[in-house]
Amino acid sequence: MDKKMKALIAGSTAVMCLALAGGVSAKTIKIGITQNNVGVDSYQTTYEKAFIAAAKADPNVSTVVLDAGGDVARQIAQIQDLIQQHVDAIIVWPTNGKAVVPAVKKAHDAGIPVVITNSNIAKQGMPYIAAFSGPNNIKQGEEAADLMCKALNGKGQIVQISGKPGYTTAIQREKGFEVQLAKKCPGVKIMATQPGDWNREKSQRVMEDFLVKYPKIDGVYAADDNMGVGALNAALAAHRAKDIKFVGATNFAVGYEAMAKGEYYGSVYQSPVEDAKNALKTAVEVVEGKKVPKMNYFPTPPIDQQNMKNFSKPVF
Amino acid sequence: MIQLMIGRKLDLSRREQAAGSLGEVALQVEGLSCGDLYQDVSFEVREGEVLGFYGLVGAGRTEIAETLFGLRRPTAGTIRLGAEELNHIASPATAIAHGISLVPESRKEQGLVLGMNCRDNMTLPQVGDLTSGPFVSDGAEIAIFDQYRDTLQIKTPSWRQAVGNLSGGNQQKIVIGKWLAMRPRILIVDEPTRGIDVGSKAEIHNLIRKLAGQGYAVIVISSEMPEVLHVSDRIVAMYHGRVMRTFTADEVTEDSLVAAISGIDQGRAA
Amino acid sequence: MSDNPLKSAMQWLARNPIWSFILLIFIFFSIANPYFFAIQNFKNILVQTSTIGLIALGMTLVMINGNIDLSVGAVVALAASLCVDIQDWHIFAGWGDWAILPAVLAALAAGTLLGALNGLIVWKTGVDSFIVTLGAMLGVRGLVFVYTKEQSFFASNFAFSDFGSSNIGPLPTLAVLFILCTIVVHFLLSHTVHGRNIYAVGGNRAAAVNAGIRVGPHMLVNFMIVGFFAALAGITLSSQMGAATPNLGTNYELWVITSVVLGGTKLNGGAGDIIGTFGGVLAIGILRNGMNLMQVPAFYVLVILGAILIAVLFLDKQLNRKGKEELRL
Amino acid sequence: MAETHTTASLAPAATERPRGGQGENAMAETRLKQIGGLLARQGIFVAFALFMIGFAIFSDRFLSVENIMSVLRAAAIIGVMALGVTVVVIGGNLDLSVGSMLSFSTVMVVDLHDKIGPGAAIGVTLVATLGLGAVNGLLVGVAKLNSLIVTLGMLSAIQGLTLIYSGGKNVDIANQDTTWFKIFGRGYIADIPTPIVIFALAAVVLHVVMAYTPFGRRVYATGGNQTAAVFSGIRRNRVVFATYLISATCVAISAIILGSRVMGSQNNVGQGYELQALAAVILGGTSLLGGAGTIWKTVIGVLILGFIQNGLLLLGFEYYVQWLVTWAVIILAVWLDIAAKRGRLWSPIA
Repeated sequence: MDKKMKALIAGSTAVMCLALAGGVSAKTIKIGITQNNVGVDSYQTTYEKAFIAAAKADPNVSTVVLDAGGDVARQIAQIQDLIQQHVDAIIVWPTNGKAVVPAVKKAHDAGIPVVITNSNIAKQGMPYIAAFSGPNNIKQGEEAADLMCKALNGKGQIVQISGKPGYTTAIQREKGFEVQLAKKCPGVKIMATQPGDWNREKSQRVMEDFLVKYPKIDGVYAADDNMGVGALNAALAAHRAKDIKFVGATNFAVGYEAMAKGEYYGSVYQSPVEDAKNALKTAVEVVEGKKVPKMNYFPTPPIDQQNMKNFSKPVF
Repeated sequence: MIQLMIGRKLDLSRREQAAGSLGEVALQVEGLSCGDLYQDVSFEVREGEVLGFYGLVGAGRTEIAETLFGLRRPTAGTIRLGAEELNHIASPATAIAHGISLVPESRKEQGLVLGMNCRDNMTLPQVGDLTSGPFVSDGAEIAIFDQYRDTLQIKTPSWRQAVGNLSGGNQQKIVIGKWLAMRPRILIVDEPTRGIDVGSKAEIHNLIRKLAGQGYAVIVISSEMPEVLHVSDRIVAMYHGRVMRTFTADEVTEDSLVAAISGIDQGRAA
Repeated sequence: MSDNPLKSAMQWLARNPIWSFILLIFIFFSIANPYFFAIQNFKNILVQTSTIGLIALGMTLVMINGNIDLSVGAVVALAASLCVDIQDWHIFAGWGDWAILPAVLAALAAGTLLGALNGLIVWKTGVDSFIVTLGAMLGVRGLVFVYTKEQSFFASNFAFSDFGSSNIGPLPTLAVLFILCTIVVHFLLSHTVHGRNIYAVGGNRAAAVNAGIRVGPHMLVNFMIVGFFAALAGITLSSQMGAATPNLGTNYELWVITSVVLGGTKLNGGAGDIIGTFGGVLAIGILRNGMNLMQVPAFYVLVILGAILIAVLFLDKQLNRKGKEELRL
Repeated sequence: MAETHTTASLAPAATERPRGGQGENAMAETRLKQIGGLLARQGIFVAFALFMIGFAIFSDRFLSVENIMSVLRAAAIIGVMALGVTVVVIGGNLDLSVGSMLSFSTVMVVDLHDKIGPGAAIGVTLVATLGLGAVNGLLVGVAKLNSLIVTLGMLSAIQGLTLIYSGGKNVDIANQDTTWFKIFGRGYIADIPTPIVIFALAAVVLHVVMAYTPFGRRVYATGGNQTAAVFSGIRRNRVVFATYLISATCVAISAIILGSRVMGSQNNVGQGYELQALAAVILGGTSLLGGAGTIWKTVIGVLILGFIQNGLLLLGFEYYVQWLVTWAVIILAVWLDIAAKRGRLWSPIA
């Protein structure tokens, strides 16, 4: 029975069993999570699986796993539904850092602690959350800027392919990258920025247009490796990949492989498993009344062709 | 009084010439029923004969035509086509295969694709046969169009004209041409002259007689008494989904016809 | 004798499959999930459906007219952004909570104007509303990004988001607003000349012209109404969140149209009513809420929603069949 | 001669619209009619030519062979889809499920590539996609449900199916350089990128099918007047069913190009493509009411959308300006088209 259930997608059904079991023993901690958009990319899916696995490993924890499908309004509805169920803590992966603030406040007012995961809530919401757990997206942008600067020896002209317009992660990485590059590496100029919508094919198309427009491109910064590899594909097809340094973020398996082949310069390593475990641990500690730091960043080190041996290949 | 209403005398003289030249029974319907629409309808049509269906709107005439054309499934009865006996006709395609053609009641809604040109409308039912290899043969199509344009004297600047731009009479002729081109054994025309000018009306009446003369079995459904009296050899009078009486040309009078279709002489129907 | 009311109730349900469907899922979720059957949850459902619901009210009018508006999702985002941004403008700094007023008015005006623009183009050019608003769907979203420069806005005045979560008596304010608007639009559609004309224009445009209805301006008004309601939905949504994001309302047009059609409005126009639309909105709201509470995995939710949409359409078709002797087209 | 009989049969539904206001401005109207007569046939070409000239003036790289090839290659994916959608729309229906169907097929072909080999992967994907098309076809053609809602429901359901199939993960092809699968998206046939060749081939085949075969005629008749088509002995069910199979086949071909071009896929890769494809179809002058339209004009519609995006990017505009421009272009192009057909600029609606 259990095996068959596992075979079912994402093991979410198993979690339902756990949730039911949770109802029986009163001592377990019930944690609700509303994710941003599972299935939009592998990172979020792997995160979800890791989260469920981590929760299952802890007999004292039961979970309610929800997905907002990228829709702010639906996420707010889900937070309301979780308050309705009187969970012990709510973990929110904000679809938008500002828009969820009032809903988080509502949970806070209802006495339910909120842990924000992966991408942070706006500063107006900080008083209402118990903790944040996740990567530092601005810092990641900065790390990528440093990588780019190193790759080009401080001089050159690059293009940027950003994430989906309007989403926090996209905005923060872009900002971190641009500010740091201007500050630390004035010799490297960003000629143009276009969104790649976290979509490899879109990014490939944008890069093809860039390749036509600019006879000389020294580097490409893509807000994740999925888009970075799309840009690499375009450059390979145009036989210009050798002259261009590719820097991405959130190291994907394809990015890791391209790095191993020497086609891809570097990225920022970020493990969704770590991300998920960290979030659950933080939430449990909050419920148990332990003192936790408000900002719980997990490390996201830069990865490039030299140091990649120290990292295992991402599973997504 | 009825004569006053209609304003002219019956003209039965023409009938004698047709009599005697009738051929085989082309279609025989036995006890055909379709839910509440019509019940226990029986009649036959011979080759060379025009059978008129007369009745008020809602009497079930159009529904019978639609059943014969495979658009409705009857709940009881049989349909005999030549030697073949059927319980129902599955679809218009089957009806066409059996040599039945239907010129429908509403030419704009049921008869024509208004945005399509004259030729394409006319060849639509048989476009699958007018091919050379996998492609539609332009020549074969134009030949058919030219033939029926001349026969029916359709007035259009060119076959490329969208039928929506033609006059009502010419539109109706396209529909009739479309079904004549199928060379049917049984031609059903439902309200063939509704909403068209007097000249075209007369042309269409003559055409129907001529077709019968050529050996077609023709069923004419009409709500206009002069029309039905003028073109038919025999007339089926319907009221409320039932056949009240079948008149031959000799016995029909306007009084008896009106009585039949308004249910007055219900007693005789049984 | 005593089974007569029951019988007529059953007949009514058979004619309105959406309400039988609501009854069905209501009973199902009440039994299947311990959290579903609770007053607080019903309030949640009402608030959660109010956004789609408000737009659906306007959309019903436009669709009975035989038109459609695909740009409502983008209008929601524009209205929300305007509303949240403007109340923080410096010139209103001294207004206190009253700063919300010009913000709301500006948002409503923007929505109504965009509706008027759509309507005017449909009227004057004769281009199909599907195309006009498909273009606007993209273009208005572009306007949102031009205005917001990709930024989200946050209402620093909590009075705005407090309004979104406030109550009037026992009911949430937003639910009351939604129900009030439903009643008003229902009245407009069923008891006014304009309402009667909506059916006339949708049923047979040529006949409506002959009857002396000025079809162009008439349609324009309905586009303004749906624009107004899309903007109102944007405002209530942003007040629920106390914030606005440029991606707000993505895909809402699809869900709105779905609810309206589930409620029995014909896509070709000429038929439909507000009660039905209310049912359609409620059905989707209950489904979503119930599946959330039951933790149906997100992937399956998509399949289930799609399947139910088709199933209800199928059911409707079966129930409205005239019988075996129907014309087989 | 070749295309005359279809174009001629595509007369607008103008006959159904009330006419009025004749007499006033008679001179201006005749002149407009004369220009209109030309534009009605070539309007979309004129618009396209104007665009190309406009962009070429402002960007010297725009008309380079390199750029044109690159735009065409990228446009081929939506292009092939749009061809299939054109057939469905001419038949009087809509297909909004093509976007999520594209995601489904791409994820499947890429995922199966490493598991069962490229040939088998293509075969299985084609069958699975046709299966989805058949569901659309059964629901719309046989059960006669409204196509907008059916395909909207399918959009959602197929999206879910894709996620269930992949478990929400991205899929990738391991040996990108060695597989022959790369030919579809990255290869060249006689120096022309394969996607362009496939797009052109698909366009020619479908154009011939729609313009010269009995099947094509039946699709036009069904879309033009469904009732009259049935009354003419056309088996409407089968015709509509077949249009959805054609649409699904086109999606599968797009998916193969896309999978080969990217050598990987995400679960949402085709999101929103249905509306882009539909926009291309509409730009090509195909009426949403059905019964009118041509395949090759859809090709022009695809090219316009592709080159707008590319041209504005080359000129350095922000992405949202592209959206604003597309808004205006869609409405203006369709307006131009119908104004030319009805012989007057403004609509006769009172």
